[in-house]
Amino acid sequence: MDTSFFLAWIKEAATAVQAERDHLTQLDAAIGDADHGANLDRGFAAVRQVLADTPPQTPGAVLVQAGSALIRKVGGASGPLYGTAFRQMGRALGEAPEVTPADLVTALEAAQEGVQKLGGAAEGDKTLVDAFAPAVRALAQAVQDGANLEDALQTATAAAEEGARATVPLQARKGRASYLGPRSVGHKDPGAASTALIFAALRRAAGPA
Amino acid sequence: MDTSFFLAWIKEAATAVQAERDHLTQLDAAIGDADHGANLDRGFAAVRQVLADTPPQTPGAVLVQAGSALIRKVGGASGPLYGTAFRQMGRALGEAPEVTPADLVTALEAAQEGVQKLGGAAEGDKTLVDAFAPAVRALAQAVQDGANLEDALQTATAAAEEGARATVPLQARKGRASYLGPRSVGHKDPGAASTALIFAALRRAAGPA
Amino acid sequence: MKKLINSVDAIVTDTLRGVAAAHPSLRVDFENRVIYRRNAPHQGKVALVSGGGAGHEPLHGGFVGYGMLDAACPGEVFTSPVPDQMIEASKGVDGGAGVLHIVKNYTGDVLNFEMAAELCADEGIEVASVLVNDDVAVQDSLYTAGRRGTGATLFVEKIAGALAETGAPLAEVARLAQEVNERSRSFGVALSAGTVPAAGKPTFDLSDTEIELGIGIHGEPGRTRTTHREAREIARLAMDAVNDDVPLSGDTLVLLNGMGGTPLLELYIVYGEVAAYLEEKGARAVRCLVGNYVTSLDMQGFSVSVCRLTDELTRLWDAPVETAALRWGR
Amino acid sequence: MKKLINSVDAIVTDTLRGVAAAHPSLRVDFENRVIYRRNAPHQGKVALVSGGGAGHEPLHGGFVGYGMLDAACPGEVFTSPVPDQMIEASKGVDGGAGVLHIVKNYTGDVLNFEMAAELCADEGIEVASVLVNDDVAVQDSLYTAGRRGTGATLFVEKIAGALAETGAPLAEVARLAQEVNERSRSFGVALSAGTVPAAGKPTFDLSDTEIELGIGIHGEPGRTRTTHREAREIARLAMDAVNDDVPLSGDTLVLLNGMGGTPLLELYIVYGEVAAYLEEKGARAVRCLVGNYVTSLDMQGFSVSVCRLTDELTRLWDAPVETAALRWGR
Ligand SMILES: Nc1ncnc2c1ncn2[C@@H]1O[C@H](COP(=O)(O)OP(=O)(O)O)[C@@H](O)[C@H]1O
Ligand SMILES: Nc1ncnc2c1ncn2[C@@H]1O[C@H](COP(=O)(O)OP(=O)(O)O)[C@@H](O)[C@H]1O
Ligand SMILES: [Mg+2]
Ligand SMILES: [Mg+2]
Ligand SMILES: [Mg+2]
Ligand SMILES: [Mg+2]
Repeated sequence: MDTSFFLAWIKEAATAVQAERDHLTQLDAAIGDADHGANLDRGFAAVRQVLADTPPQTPGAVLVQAGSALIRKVGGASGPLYGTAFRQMGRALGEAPEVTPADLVTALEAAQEGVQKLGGAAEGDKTLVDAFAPAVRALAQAVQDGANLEDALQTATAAAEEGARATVPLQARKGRASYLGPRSVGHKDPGAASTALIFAALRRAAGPA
Repeated sequence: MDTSFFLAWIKEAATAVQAERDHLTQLDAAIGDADHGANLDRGFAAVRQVLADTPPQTPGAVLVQAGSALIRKVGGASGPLYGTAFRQMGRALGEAPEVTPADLVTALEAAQEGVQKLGGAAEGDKTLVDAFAPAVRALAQAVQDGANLEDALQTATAAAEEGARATVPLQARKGRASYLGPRSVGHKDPGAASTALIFAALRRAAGPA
Repeated sequence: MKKLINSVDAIVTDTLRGVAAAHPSLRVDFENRVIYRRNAPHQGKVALVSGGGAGHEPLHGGFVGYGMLDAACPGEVFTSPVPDQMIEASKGVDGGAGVLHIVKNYTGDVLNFEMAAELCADEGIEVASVLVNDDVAVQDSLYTAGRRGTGATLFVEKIAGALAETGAPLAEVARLAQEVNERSRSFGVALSAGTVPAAGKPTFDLSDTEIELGIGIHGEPGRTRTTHREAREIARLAMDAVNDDVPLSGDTLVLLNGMGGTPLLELYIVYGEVAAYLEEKGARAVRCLVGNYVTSLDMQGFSVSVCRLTDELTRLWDAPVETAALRWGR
Repeated sequence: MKKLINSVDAIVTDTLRGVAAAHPSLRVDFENRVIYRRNAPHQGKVALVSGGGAGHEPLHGGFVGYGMLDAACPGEVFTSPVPDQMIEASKGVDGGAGVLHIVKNYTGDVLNFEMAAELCADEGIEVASVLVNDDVAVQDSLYTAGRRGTGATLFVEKIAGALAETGAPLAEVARLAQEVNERSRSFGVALSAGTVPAAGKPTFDLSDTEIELGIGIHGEPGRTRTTHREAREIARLAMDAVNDDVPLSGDTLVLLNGMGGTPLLELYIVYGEVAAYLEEKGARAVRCLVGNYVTSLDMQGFSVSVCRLTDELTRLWDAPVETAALRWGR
């Protein structure tokens, strides 16, 4: 995976977030404050702008720039969290011009660790971690099992989507939804839903199914 | 007509206003400020209270007390106008213990004059004058023609009701409805409607139809 | 209808209880329904009394205090107070220099204040009255009820109140009040109707794509209905109406007033457009207020009032004021 | 959805334009989205910076000025501002005595302010932070996001702001801010949901007979839904929640806060009930504010915040303040 692969990922993610903007916002209206779609859409639009203005030369630079732009433009809880995720990934990749599937796994593990350290959420707290963690685990397993990139990313995406679905019956313990207590049960976490979108975008960046 | 006749009128009027309270308020919502029913209901309740607390001994006193209570309790445009109407009637009747139909006509003419002097409205301005004036005219004519009291009051009531209906196509030139300009057309004036109620109550005070 | 009230009949009484509890600098006469400055009357000072229906808060009770009103009489919701209240208030504030009645031009208010003024005169209280009629949405004509009094009421109360504190005589305070009114124009726009508690439902219905232009402060519909549009254009419609009546120029005082149900966020957006409009016309908003001052229950919308200032008016506007809703300089 | 806006994307920019036009005592940095006191920084004075999503006006921009904040950073509607804004604001106000960040306890606000504080430290600006978490509707637990910051934010900004004007050092200002927060509790009730412009429809639906208890200031539903009832009973529900958390006693400061869409008339009615409740418990509201201060767009409802006063807090509350939304003593 080279720089253009990661640029493609960002583009796919931005497109998906834009397309699902209202859906994400409606999810957030149910148990949050009705801005998650708008937040991420604004953020990814800024990311694309930054990447167009100062084109990065390495995969790591793509991700660090993307993460910084998210932190600078999103606000809310998801801004620092996703921003940190992308920045940690980018830092893990260093200066390397090419990324192997194993590197990707390492980078995503670093991202997950950064998110959890910053936000303090564990799996089961009904946050984006509930989609992120299983996706990273599934990817690691698939790569270790020798799956090709497309298949491995397909597996990760499926795990993210399943993880997002699985947030529905949970009671939130972190983020805004936690204020609702038991009333947060029965709704999908918007951040978990957007994480699933971002993994699906990563899958698409690897080529047609 | 003796003191008890006028007390009966007030009671009939209060009952009718209470029953039609919401209707009057809805008429006022269309071209005014949605309080005419509440205003008059509050006023007539106060009138009944005053008349019960300090029972007046003459027809004139009934009407002066009623008018004063309306002025003290209604507020809005209708308070001073109806208050003045009742007070002028009462003053016209003086100390007399008995009122003839001709006296009643004179008193109502004085009331009408008081209302028009105070409010400055002429017939056709889409106000309570549009019900009041034809009712007084009809009563005067009927009494002059020698009709009995019930019939004369029936005629007056019919004229008031017709006058109120005839406000529908008019454009208001006085009161709150005038602010609507041409948009005041097509609605019955709430004050004209309440005037018709008050004349119908007067008719009922004279005995069953 | 959902409202934070105990009962429709108790609204004014319960509001007065809250006002009394919240503002130790005020004294509330519950029986007569009058809100006084605690230490009224002030000997030798012209006293200012205003009043009007409830539902316009903070008008008028929120403007009782140093540098503004001496007493306010709230009527029932959207209903003029009654003469008894005004007489009681006038007696309670008269410090021997006479009383100015500030009356918004509505038939009910005018008639009730007229009756009160007559009875005050009978009791030896000198009363002058000023009629506020700033609303350009209403055609001004001898043959109609004339223009409504809306946002300029606040200008009149503040500026005449400041002059009264200087010890000016009644005739002069009344003249200045009149001048403020003559220099002021207003126009209002509604996005939704308010709900009069006694009526129980909104006074009129507006679809999601319509707005009412030229509304007053009693929930009455406006002169025309038009399609909803950008804040910039709505502000222009309102300012055009004002400017068409008296061309705007020079230094102005602007009240960008919320009708009760519109958040401050939106009022600031509209104010930005109003300020830009004024500049375009070569005028300037050198003083302004943005917020809910002369409201219409829970109506959504705004009104804009503009007063063309003189040096004297600016100085009196800037003079100290200490009321529940307007305070500076002390 | 009908709102007085030009476009959903321009809301914050256009609001800032209005703020800049309305308040010559403020300076607005449009690029970084920071509202400053015009004459910031003040050498030697601890500077106060706050910020949060738009939609809560007048919070925080309306509280920038003498005796309160030195700068405020508005985020998008209901979205925490970003670290860049906070860093810029902190740089712009630091007069060498350090900067206090006043942060409402929401994950987004906390994370963004944390990042900003770290980067400020890198640039040599001394930053202390106080977390406001007064909302008793939320269970306080180590395993959750903890209690929300709502109305007490105003108390913290006013009282810490007053102390900062006296030249007190950062640690002391931070400690006092913390004390104000600890002494304060809030509870909110909604009669209707607000409409987030980007969502285009109300965040939740309430029937004509229901209310939400324990709402925050971001349009989120509350902890429970119950039937609508008299203002007296609703006020009791809210005050019971506060009193159950920390029994009320002694002198208190009360904020009876409108959520944006509720008229002042109703807020005064509720305040009357709150004052009566306090008296019943042997406590007293010796200072209060009634009005829209910490809002949630056009939500209908109120929140009540109570701070148990000390002599020091009362004195600092009474100290002069001169901001767009809160002003006395000058
Ligand atoms: N402490 C946390 N750790 C991980 N994710 C979190 C945390 N708090 C919130 N989130 C995620 O952020 C999402 C909400 O993001 P967004 O709506 O953009 O921000 P905000 O809640 O500030 O409005 C939630 O759905 C959740 O997935
Ligand atoms: N100048 C006037 N002369 C006669 N009647 C008037 C005048 N102005 C208003 N009215 C009457 O008063 C009625 C409204 O009364 P009401 O609703 O109680 O008072 P308000 O208009 O102050 O709310 C109108 O329908 C009209 O009939
Ligand atoms: Mg959100
Ligand atoms: Mg009416
Ligand atoms: Mg009325
Ligand atoms: Mg948010």
